[in-house]
Amino acid sequence: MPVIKDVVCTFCGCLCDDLEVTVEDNKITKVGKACKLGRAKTMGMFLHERIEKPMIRKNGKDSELEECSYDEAITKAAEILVAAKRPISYGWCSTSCEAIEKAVVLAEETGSLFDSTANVCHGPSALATQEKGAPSCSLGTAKNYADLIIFWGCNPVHAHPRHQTRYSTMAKGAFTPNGKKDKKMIVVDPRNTDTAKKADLLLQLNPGTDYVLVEALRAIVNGHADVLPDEIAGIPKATVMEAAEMCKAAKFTVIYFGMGVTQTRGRYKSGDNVSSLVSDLSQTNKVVMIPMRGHYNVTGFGQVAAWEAGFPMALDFSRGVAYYNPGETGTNDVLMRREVDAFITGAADPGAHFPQESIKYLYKIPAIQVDGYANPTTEFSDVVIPAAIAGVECEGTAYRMDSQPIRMKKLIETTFKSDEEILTEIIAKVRELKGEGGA
Amino acid sequence: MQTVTLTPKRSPVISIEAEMITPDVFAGKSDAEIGAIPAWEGNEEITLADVFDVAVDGSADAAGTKIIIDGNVPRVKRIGEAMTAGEIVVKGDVDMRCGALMSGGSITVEGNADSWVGREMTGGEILVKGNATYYAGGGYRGETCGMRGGKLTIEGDVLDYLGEHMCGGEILVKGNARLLPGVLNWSGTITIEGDTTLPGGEMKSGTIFVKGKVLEMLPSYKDEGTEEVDGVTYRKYTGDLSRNGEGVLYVSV
Amino acid sequence: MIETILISARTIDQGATLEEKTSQAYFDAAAYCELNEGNLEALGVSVDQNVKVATAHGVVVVPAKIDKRLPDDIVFIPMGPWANAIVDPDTCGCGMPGFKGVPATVEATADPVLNMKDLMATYKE
Amino acid sequence: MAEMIIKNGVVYDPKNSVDGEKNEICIKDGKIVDNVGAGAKVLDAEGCLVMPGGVDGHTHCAGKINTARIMSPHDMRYSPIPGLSGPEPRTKLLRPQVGYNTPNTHAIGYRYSKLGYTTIAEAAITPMMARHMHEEFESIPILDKLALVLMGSNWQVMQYIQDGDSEMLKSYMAWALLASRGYGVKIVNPGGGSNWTWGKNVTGIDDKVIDFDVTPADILIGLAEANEALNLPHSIHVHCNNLGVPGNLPTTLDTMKLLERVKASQDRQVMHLTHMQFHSYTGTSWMDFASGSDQIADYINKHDHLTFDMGQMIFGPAMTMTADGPTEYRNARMFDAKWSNYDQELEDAGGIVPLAYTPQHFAHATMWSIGLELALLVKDPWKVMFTTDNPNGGAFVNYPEGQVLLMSDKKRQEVIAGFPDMTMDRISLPNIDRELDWGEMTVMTRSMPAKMLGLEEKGHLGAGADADVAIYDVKPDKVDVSVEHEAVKKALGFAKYTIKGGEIVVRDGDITALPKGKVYWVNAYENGIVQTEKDRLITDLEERFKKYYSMQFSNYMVEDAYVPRPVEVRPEVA
Repeated sequence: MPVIKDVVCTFCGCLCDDLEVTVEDNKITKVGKACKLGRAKTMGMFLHERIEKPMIRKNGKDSELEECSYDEAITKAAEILVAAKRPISYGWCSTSCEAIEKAVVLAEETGSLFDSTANVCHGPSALATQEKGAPSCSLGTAKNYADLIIFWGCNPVHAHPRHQTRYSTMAKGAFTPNGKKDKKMIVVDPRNTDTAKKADLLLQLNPGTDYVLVEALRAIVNGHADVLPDEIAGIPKATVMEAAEMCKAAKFTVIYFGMGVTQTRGRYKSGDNVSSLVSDLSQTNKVVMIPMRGHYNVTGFGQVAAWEAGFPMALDFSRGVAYYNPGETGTNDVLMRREVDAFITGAADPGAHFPQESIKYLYKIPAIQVDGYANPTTEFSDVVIPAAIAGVECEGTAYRMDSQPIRMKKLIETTFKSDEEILTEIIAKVRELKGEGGA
Repeated sequence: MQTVTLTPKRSPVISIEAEMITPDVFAGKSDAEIGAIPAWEGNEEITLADVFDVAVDGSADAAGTKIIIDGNVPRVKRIGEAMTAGEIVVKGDVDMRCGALMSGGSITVEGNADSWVGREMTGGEILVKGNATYYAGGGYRGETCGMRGGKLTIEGDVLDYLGEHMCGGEILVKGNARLLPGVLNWSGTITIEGDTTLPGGEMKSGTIFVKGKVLEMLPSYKDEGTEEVDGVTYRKYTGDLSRNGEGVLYVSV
Repeated sequence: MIETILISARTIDQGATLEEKTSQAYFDAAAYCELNEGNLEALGVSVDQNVKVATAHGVVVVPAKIDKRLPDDIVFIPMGPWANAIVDPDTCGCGMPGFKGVPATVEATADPVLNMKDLMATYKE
Repeated sequence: MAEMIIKNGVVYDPKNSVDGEKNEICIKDGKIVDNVGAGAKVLDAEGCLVMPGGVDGHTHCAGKINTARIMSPHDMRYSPIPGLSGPEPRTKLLRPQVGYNTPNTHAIGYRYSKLGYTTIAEAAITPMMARHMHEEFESIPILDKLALVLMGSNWQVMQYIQDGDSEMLKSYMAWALLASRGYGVKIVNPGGGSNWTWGKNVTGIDDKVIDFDVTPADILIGLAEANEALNLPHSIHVHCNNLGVPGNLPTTLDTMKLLERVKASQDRQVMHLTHMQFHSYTGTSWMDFASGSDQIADYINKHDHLTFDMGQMIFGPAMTMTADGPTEYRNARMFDAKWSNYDQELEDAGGIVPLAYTPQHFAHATMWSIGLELALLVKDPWKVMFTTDNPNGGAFVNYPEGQVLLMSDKKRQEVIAGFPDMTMDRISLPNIDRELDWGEMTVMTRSMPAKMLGLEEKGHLGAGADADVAIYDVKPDKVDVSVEHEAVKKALGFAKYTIKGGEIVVRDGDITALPKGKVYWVNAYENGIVQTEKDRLITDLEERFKKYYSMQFSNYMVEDAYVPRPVEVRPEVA
């Protein structure tokens, strides 16, 4: 039976690259070594329905989607984008960097806003990087060196199931040959999560008080424990002191942080302050931080957009060159203000992951979806273009949560066009409509 | 003296970017010339005449030029950007980045201002009679310093990150300031007459007065007892000790 | 009725059904809320009975489940359309809506839980 | 492809002993040839300065710079040099451009081309991150590129040196160049990167590395000897220990002396020392620190086994990015600046910190002087490469500024006049009146870097060379650069013509065409290593990947898809 080894899993930012995939008769019948998420992603496509054909709503949002040809759908998409004064292109995170490069070109040529799913996950981490930098390391370094792992506002048992065995608490590394026995673990979360169950210390803070807790930790590290009150962020001072002592005792600490840091009160200011905590602690021992990225290639979007156009997300090409200011140019910013007039999304599902107010507006403007599967976004989309699944049906590059690029494999043949091909065709059609041929 | 009156002709949904609305640009220009000044509506280049009726009275240099926006412009961004002199009066609301990078002159907003009013201003005065939202007197992404000089007054309330990265100048908020005013500031003075939450996060130096209540206090400030300033008794705190800061936070007792 | 704080976040079942959001499996994985036993008792609600979770931004009806380890007065809903019906859409000047830490009330209800398509249809204005 | 002939230009081609002569240059099929037919397109250079296309042998242009971009949205709006910096909207031909120290990839390609540069060398990439660098290479238009691969804190390298296994060392080096599609061997703060993963550093070439029984000196000698044994076109490329530390002069001299014992396999240096400015400090602290350029220059004038580049400082905002992790952390703490760090498993470290240099600060003024002193005190221009260590000492768009500083004592004195008094007893620049001529400038910016890197088709205009030509609106026989430095600076910033591979890519300072460049890489593995040694290496690597790496061995090597226009260089097997 043909087994493809070292397959790259395209679910989360762990980008595990050791999967063993059995392909029989152009069907994936077994996925070895994957977690529940990776298995569902890699072979799930044979268990549930694809968007089989391109579709268009011909008479507004109340009309049904009707099947059409790729050409028709792509032409319609191009027409919508060219006609718009303030179009926005969103998503492009569960796809290849090669597709993202095309999405940048399309956004430039249509004078669009251009944003990634970081808008609803780690966008604030990029803002924190802009404030304080990103003191980080590769996941292999973390595996080999780290004797203290802190999960701050993240829950890898649910969101990154193989993280602990491959890279963090349970992984055996060069200087942690006994795995878990050589490592301590702290969890910071208002919930006593499944990840927290095995922690040496749980800092169960009040929701929205991450910033306050970081302030206290920094005050301790910088010699001002005396000013701290008896309770900080709902946690006894003694417990916070204990956490600080664990950090000072460790030779190499990694702080993995998630949406518990980015989506709560203060948004990026907490992650930004964690970054300073990392710097403060590094005066005596090594400390780094790594964002637990969700979409497997949301990191890649940030990389591609930064090298192509200067900014990692929330770009506004309306004046021919990117302007950047999350809060002003982020997808939910402009949807909340109801100031865009066309929407294209691919390899993401804003319908499921945006707040109600944004979706209400998406029901009012022309919307284009490029995706493999029907989902809530399909409900308001006027043009639906089915795409091949990157990393399964087509190859390309993806960036792991530690910014390590890996080449995804093509496992099976498909008749669906890839995101890259679809975007290339939309670009060609846009040029034709604008009378900008060539190139 | 030159007075330029811009009367809004329509209520755009897509924000107009009109960074050319400054006394510096308008000085000495006729109504036709001002009407022909470019602005942007999304990805479309338009002119000010597409949005405003323009009436010019007199002719003068920037310092002698007064611009009156006679109406509500909640979707016109960047009014008064980088202005060095003269006066702007807006008889209604303004959109984001009003008065950003201004170094002189004055802006009065009779309604509300959206985020980033007075972003990175270095001089001049801005008065907002209504409310402002986020990052009033704040900085730009990645930049170390926000506001460096001048005075920003907001008679109503503001939301989060007032005076973020402030390196100089003066901010007065007569209402409440929501979360983290003065976060990461280096210098300058912020006065909040109403209530606020977590003031002075990571303040390196600079001064914050809170005349209302601090609804939630950072743990990393040192209580220095009471002190009277200009006839008002405050509890004085120094910090932010999370970063060995030497700022002063006065909270009315 | 109890007053709580809403937190939404990923769960493994919600993640495993991400590519099949029209399915019953996804509905089962994303359309529910969790409270601790004490909170649920206080509401007089038993497991799988429907509750109405309301915030300043919306109302959603979901069945209740127990997470014994949840602290008092936190209601958890997996990330997805049901949670997002009531999260705080304000991006706070930095792009990110409030998916966590939103004040919410929870009360028992006889109202039905909307499936994905019906829930989405409520957004047509 | 059409033929072209450049007529009436004043040509500088030092490699071929052409020093300001009105020679014709013939181009056919992207190469310089001896003759072309009568139908060749004529380019009238009417008395203008004609040089080979510029070669930047040490720049940070792909890979790590992207983290710097993400850190620096504010840099994207900086525009101190109109036309070569800041935001510029897309045109029908060009993609949008942003940035100054950290411009987007397209801007890098356009702006180097406007400067008349046609080849750039990314100075520091780990093998594991090379895939990323190649993606950015592919996105940088016009220019030819190559990459130097970090090996100075690599576990395999240190293990094989510790084991005294020179065959494994050679095999690994050749394999690592293959795996990363890299061109040469870079050593940054040898051993220090490994120690930095524990938050520590080394203090000189004889310290022990924490986890291996080797010293920086062992690493330098081991890699240099293996480099020569593999007959690689470039020598080792070394960033010494103690960068930027007052009193680092002895470390730099120790490193230079150490390499005297290594014999070059070909007609070039055995070591290139990079950004020497940052390594030439006397004193014991910032208070008593001063220029050590005279001692460095004296040594280099008396020895022929090494070359160096300046690492010239440019005043204004800069972005430091280096594999020297501990240096960046030190900078960040010293200036309370933002700090990015990256420890790359088994391979090296690195950091990124924004800084700003000002002529009002004596330390910066002194550093600025040292770079120029080094270039002016070393007599043989073939030992000196012009760089700013872009963007560590300053953005590459300031090259014309740096170049006219070398050509105009008057301009130097003007700048020095603004320095604080505290600077004056620390520098020797005020007493150096040498002004480089066009021939010497051509050497330092073209011919020397090409020779230093072993790029035979670059840096000259003889038959067989790539038809990469820069033509500037400067009349060498009429202009007095010393006096007219501002006009010359402007001309050097906006080439009249830049010709890349026989195609006009810049005309009157504007981009006119966007060919895609080549990527040079060295394959010393396939023919250079015998099968039994290959087998021995692969067995060991497989074990190391299982134990220590976070990526599968089979997914590690850069795939052909990332290098669509490769130039594979195969060294002759000794």
